[in-house]
Amino acid sequence: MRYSGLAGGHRYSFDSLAVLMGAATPARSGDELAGCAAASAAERAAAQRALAEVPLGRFLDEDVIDRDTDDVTRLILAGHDPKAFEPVSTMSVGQFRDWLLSVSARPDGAAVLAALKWGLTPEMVAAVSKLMTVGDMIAVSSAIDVVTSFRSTVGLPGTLATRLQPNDPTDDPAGVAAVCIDGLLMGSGDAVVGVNPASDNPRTVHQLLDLLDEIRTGAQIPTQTCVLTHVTTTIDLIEAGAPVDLVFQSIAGTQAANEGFGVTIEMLREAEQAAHELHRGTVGDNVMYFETGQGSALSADAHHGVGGVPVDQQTLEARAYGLAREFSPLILNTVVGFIGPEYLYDGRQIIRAGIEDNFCGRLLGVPMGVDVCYTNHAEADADDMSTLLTLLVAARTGYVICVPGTDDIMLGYQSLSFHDVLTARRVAGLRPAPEFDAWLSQVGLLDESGRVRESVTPASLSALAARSLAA
Amino acid sequence: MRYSGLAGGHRYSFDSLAVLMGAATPARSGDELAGCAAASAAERAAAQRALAEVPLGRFLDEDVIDRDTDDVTRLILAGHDPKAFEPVSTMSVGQFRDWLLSVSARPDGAAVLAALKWGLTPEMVAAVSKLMTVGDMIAVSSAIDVVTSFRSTVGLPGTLATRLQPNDPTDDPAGVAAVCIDGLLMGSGDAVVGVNPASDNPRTVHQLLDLLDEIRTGAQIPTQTCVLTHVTTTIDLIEAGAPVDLVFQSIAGTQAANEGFGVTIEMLREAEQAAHELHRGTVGDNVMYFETGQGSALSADAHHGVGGVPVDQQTLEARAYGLAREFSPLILNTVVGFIGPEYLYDGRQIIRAGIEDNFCGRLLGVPMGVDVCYTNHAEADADDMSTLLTLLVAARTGYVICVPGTDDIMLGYQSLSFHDVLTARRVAGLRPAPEFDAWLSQVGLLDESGRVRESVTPASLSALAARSLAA
Amino acid sequence: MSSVNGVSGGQMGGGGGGQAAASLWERVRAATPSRVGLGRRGDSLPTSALLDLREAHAVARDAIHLPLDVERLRAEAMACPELAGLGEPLLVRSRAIDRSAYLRRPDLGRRLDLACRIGEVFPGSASSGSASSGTESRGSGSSAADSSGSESSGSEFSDGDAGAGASLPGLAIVIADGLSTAAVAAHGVPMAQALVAELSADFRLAPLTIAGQARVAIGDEIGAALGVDEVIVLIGERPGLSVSDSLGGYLTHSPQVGRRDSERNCVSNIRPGGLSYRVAAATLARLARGAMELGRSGVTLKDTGGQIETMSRAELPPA
Amino acid sequence: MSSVNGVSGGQMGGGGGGQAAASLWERVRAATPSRVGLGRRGDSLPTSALLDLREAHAVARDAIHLPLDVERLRAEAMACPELAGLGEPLLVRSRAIDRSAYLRRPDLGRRLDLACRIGEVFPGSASSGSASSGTESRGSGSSAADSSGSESSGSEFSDGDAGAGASLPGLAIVIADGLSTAAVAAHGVPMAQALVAELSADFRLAPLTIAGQARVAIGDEIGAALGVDEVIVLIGERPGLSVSDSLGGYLTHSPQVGRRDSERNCVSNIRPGGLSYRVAAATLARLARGAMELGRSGVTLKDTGGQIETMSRAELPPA
Ligand code: B12
Ligand code: B12
Repeated sequence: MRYSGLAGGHRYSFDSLAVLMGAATPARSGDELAGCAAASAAERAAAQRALAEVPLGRFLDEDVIDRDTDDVTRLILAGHDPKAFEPVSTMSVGQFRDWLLSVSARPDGAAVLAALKWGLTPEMVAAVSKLMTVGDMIAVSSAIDVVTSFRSTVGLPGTLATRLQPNDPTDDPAGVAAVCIDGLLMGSGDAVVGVNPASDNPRTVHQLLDLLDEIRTGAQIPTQTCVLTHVTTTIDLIEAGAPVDLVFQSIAGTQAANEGFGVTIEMLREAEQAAHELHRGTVGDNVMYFETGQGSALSADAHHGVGGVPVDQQTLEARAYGLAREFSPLILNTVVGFIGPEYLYDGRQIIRAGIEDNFCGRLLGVPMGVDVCYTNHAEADADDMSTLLTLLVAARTGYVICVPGTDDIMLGYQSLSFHDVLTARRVAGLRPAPEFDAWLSQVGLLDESGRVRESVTPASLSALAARSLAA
Repeated sequence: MRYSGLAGGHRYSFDSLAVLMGAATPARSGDELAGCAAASAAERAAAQRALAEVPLGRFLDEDVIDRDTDDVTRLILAGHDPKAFEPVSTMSVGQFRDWLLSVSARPDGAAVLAALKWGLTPEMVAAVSKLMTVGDMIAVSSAIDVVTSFRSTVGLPGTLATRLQPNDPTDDPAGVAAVCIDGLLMGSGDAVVGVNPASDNPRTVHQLLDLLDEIRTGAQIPTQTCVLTHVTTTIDLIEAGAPVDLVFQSIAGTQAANEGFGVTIEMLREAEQAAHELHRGTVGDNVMYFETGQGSALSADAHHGVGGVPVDQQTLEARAYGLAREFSPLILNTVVGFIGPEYLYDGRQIIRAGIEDNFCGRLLGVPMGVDVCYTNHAEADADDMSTLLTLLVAARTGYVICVPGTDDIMLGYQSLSFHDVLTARRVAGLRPAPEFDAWLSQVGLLDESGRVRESVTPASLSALAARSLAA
Repeated sequence: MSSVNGVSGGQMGGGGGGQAAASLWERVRAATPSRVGLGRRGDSLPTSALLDLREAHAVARDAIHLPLDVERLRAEAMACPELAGLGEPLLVRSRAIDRSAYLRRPDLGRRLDLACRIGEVFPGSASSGSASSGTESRGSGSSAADSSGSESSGSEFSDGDAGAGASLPGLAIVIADGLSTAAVAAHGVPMAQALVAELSADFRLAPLTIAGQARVAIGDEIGAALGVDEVIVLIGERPGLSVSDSLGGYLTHSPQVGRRDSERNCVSNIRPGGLSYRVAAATLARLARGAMELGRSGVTLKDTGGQIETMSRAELPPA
Repeated sequence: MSSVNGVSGGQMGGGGGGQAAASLWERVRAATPSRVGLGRRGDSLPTSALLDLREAHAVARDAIHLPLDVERLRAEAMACPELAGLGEPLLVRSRAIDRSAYLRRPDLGRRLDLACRIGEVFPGSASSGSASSGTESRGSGSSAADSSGSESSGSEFSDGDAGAGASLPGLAIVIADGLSTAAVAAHGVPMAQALVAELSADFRLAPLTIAGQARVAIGDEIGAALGVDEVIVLIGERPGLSVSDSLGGYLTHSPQVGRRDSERNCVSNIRPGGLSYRVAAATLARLARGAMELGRSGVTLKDTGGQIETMSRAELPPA
C-alpha cells in the first residue's frame, strides 16, 4: 500500500509499510547504510505522521518481511492471538501510543500490558516506539513486569541482575576463574555467568562448561552458567553429557539473517527441548539465552523486505524478539553498541537504540537485558554508558552485562564494570536477584544496608581460588 | 607552576593550573572556541593524570583567575574555611575523588559532605569533576542534601520541584496567566513561578509582579514568584513597593563577566538585604534566585585567567556557584543547553555539562536546579532532554524548569514540558515540594496514589481564569 | 474547595472534562500562543502534540541553514524611499566563512571580514583607515564632520540633510542575518523604515548596512568605521519551535570593538504577533535619544516610555 | 561460612584486606590480563584505574585512524623466502575511499575497488575478466588449471610447484588491514609465513594479497578472481582497551561474492599472549583441509583438533 504524510507544507509519500517504517525511524547510521533512512528531518516527520495513522490491524495484512519467504514472519503471524489483540484492535499506531501511556500510568497497568503480549506483533511494537520519546518509552517499560527463572529469578521489581562475563582470549580456565572471583566478590553473576569462548572447538567449550559448573556448585551459587557457543555445538555437548544450564544463540529478525548465523527455528526447538530434559533448573525452567542487536541482519545482507526494499534495523530487531519469545528464554540481551558505528554511530544513537530495544522487548514479554557497551571505533565513551545504564534502571531492564573494569579483553569492546552496577544498585535502591541476594548475604558479602562489602572473601571463594588459580 | 603528565608514551606539559584545568576538561565546543581545550584525546588523558596529582591545597595558592583583578576570586578565598577543609587538606585531586566516592557510599555521607561545604573552593570541585564519569558524579550528587525554603521547601529527599516559566512574547498578562493555569493544573510551580519579561521596562515588570502575586494569593499557593529582570530594576521596584518574593540575577564566574551582565557583588548584597527586609517568606528566608550557564563568561569575552590564558567554561561555571552561595539563594539553575552550540555542541555535551553543573553546585552547597534545554541550532533533541532529566533525578537535582509543550515561545528554545516532570516523578516515585504537595492534595488535584489528576479544575483556578482571561 | 469535573471524554484536546472545563480550556488556549491545554495521555503528551513538536523541530533545523538573500534585501531597501534616501546600502560580511563556522565561532561573526572593512568600502567615513582598530575611545559627536569626504557612489550620508544634519549626532542602522534569515527577510526593511521615520529628526543617518553571518557585536566595528555616535543592529533572533521569524533590535552608544552587552539595550521579539514595527521603532528611538542625553547606553539606561503594546492574538501566526 | 578479613588498609590495590586477601588478589591478578582486583572507592573504580582506562581509550581512538603502511608490508613479505616464493604480492584496496567511509560503509570495504580488480592486475588468473561478477557458483577444484596463463611478472603461482602443484587445490592468503593496522603490521607477515609452512604440502598457493580498507568478505572477491578453492583472510580485529594488535584468520571455501559469514570459519585473537602463530596456522590448516574434504566451510565444519594452547601469562603485553 501507499502511505503519505505532511510536514513543513510538503506531502511525502511512501510506497509500502516497509518503506514507511524506515523513513519514520529516528536517525541512525545503519539505516543510512541500508538506504532506508528518511532523506531529511522533514521527511522523517512526515513519515511519523503517516505511521501514526496506520491502523494496527494493517500490520496483520501487509508484511514488512514477506511471509512466503521468511519463516520468522510466519512464526510471528502464527503466534498472534486475536483475543489478546482485542483491546487495541481498532486503534491506529498513534492511538496505540496514547493508550499505552495512559495504561502505564494506571495502577493495573502491569496486568493490562501482560495480557496484551501475544496480541502484538513486533512490527506494531517497533512502529509505536518510533512515535515515542525516550521518556515515553521509559514510562511504559517501567510499568511492565517480565519475570523468568531457572536457579535465580530475573526481572522482579526492585531488582537489577547481571551477567558476569569472564571472557578470556585463550579460554584459559584460570583466567576465567579469576574473573569469576572478581565479579562474584562484587555481587555480579545473578542472571548468568556466561563466557564467550575464543574458540569454537567443542572440547574447549566442554572444558569451560565443566569449569563454570564446578565454580557454581563449589561455591553453591544460585545462578546459571553458559558458554556462548553455537547452538549446534551446545546440542552436541548436551548429548555428550556436558553440564549445560542454558542454551545460547545469537538470533536476528529474518530467516536469511538467521541462516547467516547458521541457525534455524527447528534447531532452536530441538535445543530447547534437549535443555529442558536435563531438568537442571530449580526455581524455574526457562532454559534459553539469546543475543540480538540492531544491525545484525544488515551485516549479513539479510535485511530485505517485501519488494526487495531494505528494512530498518530497529524493526528487524523487534522481530528477533518475536522469534525469541517462542522459546520462553530466561534472558535475552541486545548487544546495543557492540557491532559498531556503521549501525549506531555515536553515544546518542546507542542510547536511543538501547531504550527502544528494552521497550520493544518488554512489551512483547521478553525478559530483556542490555549489553550496555561501545567499541573504540564509535563516537562514544564511558559517560554514555553511565547514562544508558541510569536510563535502563528507570526503564526496569532485567539485567546488564559486566566485565572487569569495563574492558572485555577478548571481544575488544567496553561493557559495564562490576563497579558500575554496584553504583547503580545503590543509587536506585535495587537488589540482585533474590536467590543470589540471599547467597551474598549468607556468605557475608552484604552489610546491614545491603551494600556489597569491600573486604570480605567468603571461604568458598578462597577455596575456589586455591583450586583454580596458579600459586 | 608547570605541570606534566604522561599518556600514550608521551609527556605533555602545562604551563599553569589554568592551562591544566582547560586541557583536562572533557571535550566541548566552548573550550575549543576559547582555545583552552586539549589538542588531542591523548593530551587530555595526560592532563587528567597531571591534575589527579595536584594537591588540593595548591588551589589556595595558585589562582586560576587572578585575585588581584577579580573580586569573585577574592570572595571565594575570603569564604574558604580552613577548618572545614581539614579532612581533605592533604589530598591530591585524585585522592579527593576516591574519598568523595567512599564517603558517598557511607550511611553518614550526607553529613560529612555538608560539613565540607565551605572548605572547598569552586576550582577544587571543578577539578575533581573532570576526573569523574557521569556515574561517579551521580553517585556523589545523590548523597548530598541541599535544602532551602521561602514559602515552599526545595531539595528534600524524595522530592522534585519545578519552576513554572510562563513567558509571553509581549508580556501579556492574560498570556502569562493562561500558562500559569496550565502549569498549576499539571502540578508545576513549586520551586517558583518565574517569568522572563520580554521588556525590561520597569512598569511592565511591576505589572507582571502584581499579576503573579495576585495569582499566588488568589489561589493561596504556597510558592514564590519572580520576574527575571535585572537586579537593579528589582531593587528599584522593591523601593516602589512591588511584591517581590525573590530577587533574580544572571551571574557568571568572573568579575569581568558580571560587569558584562551589569552586576557587582555590592549590588547583589544590596538586593539580598532589600528582599530580606520584606519578610515575605513563611517557612524560610532564602530570597535570591540565580541563573548561570557554561559559556556565559566566554560569550562576554570575560574568561581570561592568570597570564591572560583562556579558562575552561566548566571551571568558570563552578566559580559562579562560589559567588552564588554567598547569598544563600533559594534556588540556582544552570541553563545548560540554552546558550547554544558554540558552547555545548550536541546532546552528549549538554548532558555531561548538566551533570557536572549539578554535581559542582551541590558539592558547594548550592540549591541546584537545571534548565534541561536545547536550542534549534544545536545537535540535540527531545530524547536528549528525557535522558538528562532521568539522570538528574538520579543525581537528586532540586528542580527543573517547565514550559507548555517544551516550547518557550518567547526565548525561542525548548525546555521540559509539564508532562515530562509528571512522568519523571511517577517513574521515580518523587513528590513536589511538601507545602505545594499539600496544596495540590487540598484542592483535589491529587489522586490516592499521589498522581496529578487529569480532569479536575479547582475552584480557585477557575476563578483565576474567569478573572484574568478574556472570554 | 475543588470542583471535580469527571473524566475527560474525548481522545483529543484539553486536560479538563465536562462543559465548564471545555470552556475553561477554550479560554486558556485563546489567551496565549503557547502550547497550553494539550491534554495528557497518562503523564505524557498526546501523540498529535508530539508529532507537531517533531515537525516544528525538523522545520526549524532546516531554517537555521537557509542563506540570506542579500541582493533581494538590498533591492527591497532601494525600493523604499526612506532607506534609498540614505544612500546605496553597504553590504558587508563577517569573518565566519559559512554557517558551520558561524555556529561554532561567534567571535568570527562579531568581526568584519578583512575584505570588507568599511573604511575601504566607504573611505571618507570616520576613523576610516583604522577601522579595525576602533578600540580607542572617542568622545560622542566628535566624528560628525569626518564623513564629508566620502567618495562612495550614491552616498547621501553627508549631503542629504547637509546643513541641518551636520550638527546632529550620527546613527547607523545595520540589518544582520543572525540566526534567522527568515526574520530579516520578512521584517528587516520595514523595521528599518519605521526606525528612519522615528529617528530622522534627531539623527544624521548613515546608509543602511546589510551584514551576513553576523552577530550583534558586528555593529560595533561598523559603527566605529562609519564614525557614528550610535548604532542600531536589527538581527534575526534564534528560531524557536513556534516562532522562527523574530527580529531583535540592539542599540549601542559610541560603538567600538570591545563593547560589552551591558553597554547595549535590547528590544526583542519584533514581528507580527510580537512587538509591532511602530512600537519597537519608537522604543529604540527613545532609547537612542536617552543614550545621547545620558552619554551611554546599557543597563543604566532604562526605557520608561509607554509599556510594550499587546497585540491582538488574532495577529499571531498559528503555533 | 565466610572469613571477614577486616578493612582494607592501603589506598591502592585490590578489594581485599589482610594477608590472606593480599595473596588472593595477587593470584587473581596473575591469572588473567583482565582488569581484575582494581579495588573500590565506595562503589566506584579508583581514580588510578579510571585514568588508565581513559588513557587506553584515547590511545585506541588514535590507533583506529592510523593508515596501513602497504609498502613496508610488501617489502617485509618479499624479505621472507616462503612468501617471496609465492610471487610478487598483489596490492589491492577496497571501494572505501578513506577511514571515515570505511567505518560507516562496511559494504564498500567488502568489495574491490574497480581500479584494482585482480583480473586486470593478474590477467591469467581464473575467471579473470568476470572477476567482479564472481557470483555464479563454481564447483570446487574446477579452477585449478586456469591460472597457468599468468603473465604477471614474478608470478610463481603457477610455475613454482608446477608438476605436483597442478593437481592440488588452490588457496590464497590475504592480509587485510581491517580495524587494526597495528595488528597487521606486527603479525601479518609472520602469520602468513606460518600458514605457508602448514599449507604448502596440501595446497597450491597463490601469491600473497595485501588489501587496504578491507573487510573479511573482500577475500571472496579476491579468491574468486584468483580462481582458488579456498581463501584465508588475515585481518586486524577491532582494537580493545588492552589489546589493540589482535589478528583474526577467516577461512572461506569456494570463495565468491555473496558468501555468508556462516560459510566461513574463524580463528581469532592471534597475537603474543593470545593464540600463537604456530597454533593458529595449524588450526587454520586443519580447517582448510577439513573444508576440502567436506566440500564446504562454515558452521558445519568443526575443528576437533587440539584445543587452543594457553600461553604463559608472562608473554602478555602489560594491560
Ligand atoms: C563484530 C563481531 C561480530 C558481529 C559481526 C557483525 C559486524 N558487523 O561486525 C556479530 C555480533 C554479528 C557477530 C556474530 C557472531 N560471532 Co562474532 N565477533 C565479532 C568480533 C567482536 C570482531 C570481529 C572483527 O573485528 N572483525 C574484523 C573486521 C575488520 O572485519 P569485518 O569484515 O568487519 O567483520 C566480519 C567478521 O568479523 C564476521 N564475523 C563475526 N563473528 C564471526 C564469527 C564467525 C564464526 C565467523 C566465521 C565470522 C564472524 O562478521 C563480520 C561482518 O562480516 C569478533 C572478536 C574478535 N576479537 O575478532 C567476534 C568473533 C569473531 N565472533 C564469534 C562468534 C562465535 C560469533 C557467533 C558465531 C556467535 C554465535 N554463537 O552466534 C555469531 C555468528 C557470526 C556469523 N557466523 O555470522 C567468535 C568466533 C569464534 C571462532 N573462533 O569461531 C569471535 C572470535 C568472538 C568470540 N570469541 O566469541 N560477531
Ligand atoms: C542567547 C540570549 C542570552 C545569552 C547571550 C549569550 C549568547 N552567547 O548568546 C545569555 C544567557 C548570556 C543572556 C543573558 C542575558 N539576557 Co538574554 N537573551 C538571549 C536570547 C534568548 C537570544 C538572543 C539572540 O538570538 N540574539 C541574536 C544572535 C544572532 O546575536 P548574538 O550576537 O549571538 O547575541 C548577542 C545578544 O543576544 C546579546 N544579548 C543577550 N541577551 C541580552 C540582553 C540584553 C539586555 C542585551 C543588551 C544583549 C543581550 O548577547 C549575545 C552575545 O553577545 C534573547 C531572546 C530573543 N528572543 O532574542 C534573550 C534576551 C535578549 N535576553 C534578555 C535579558 C534580559 C538578558 C539578561 C539581562 C538577563 C539578566 N537579567 O541578567 C542577561 C544579560 C545579558 C547581557 N547584558 O550581557 C532579554 C532582553 C530584554 C530586553 N528587552 O532588554 C531577552 C530578549 C530575553 C528575555 N525577554 O528575557 N541572554
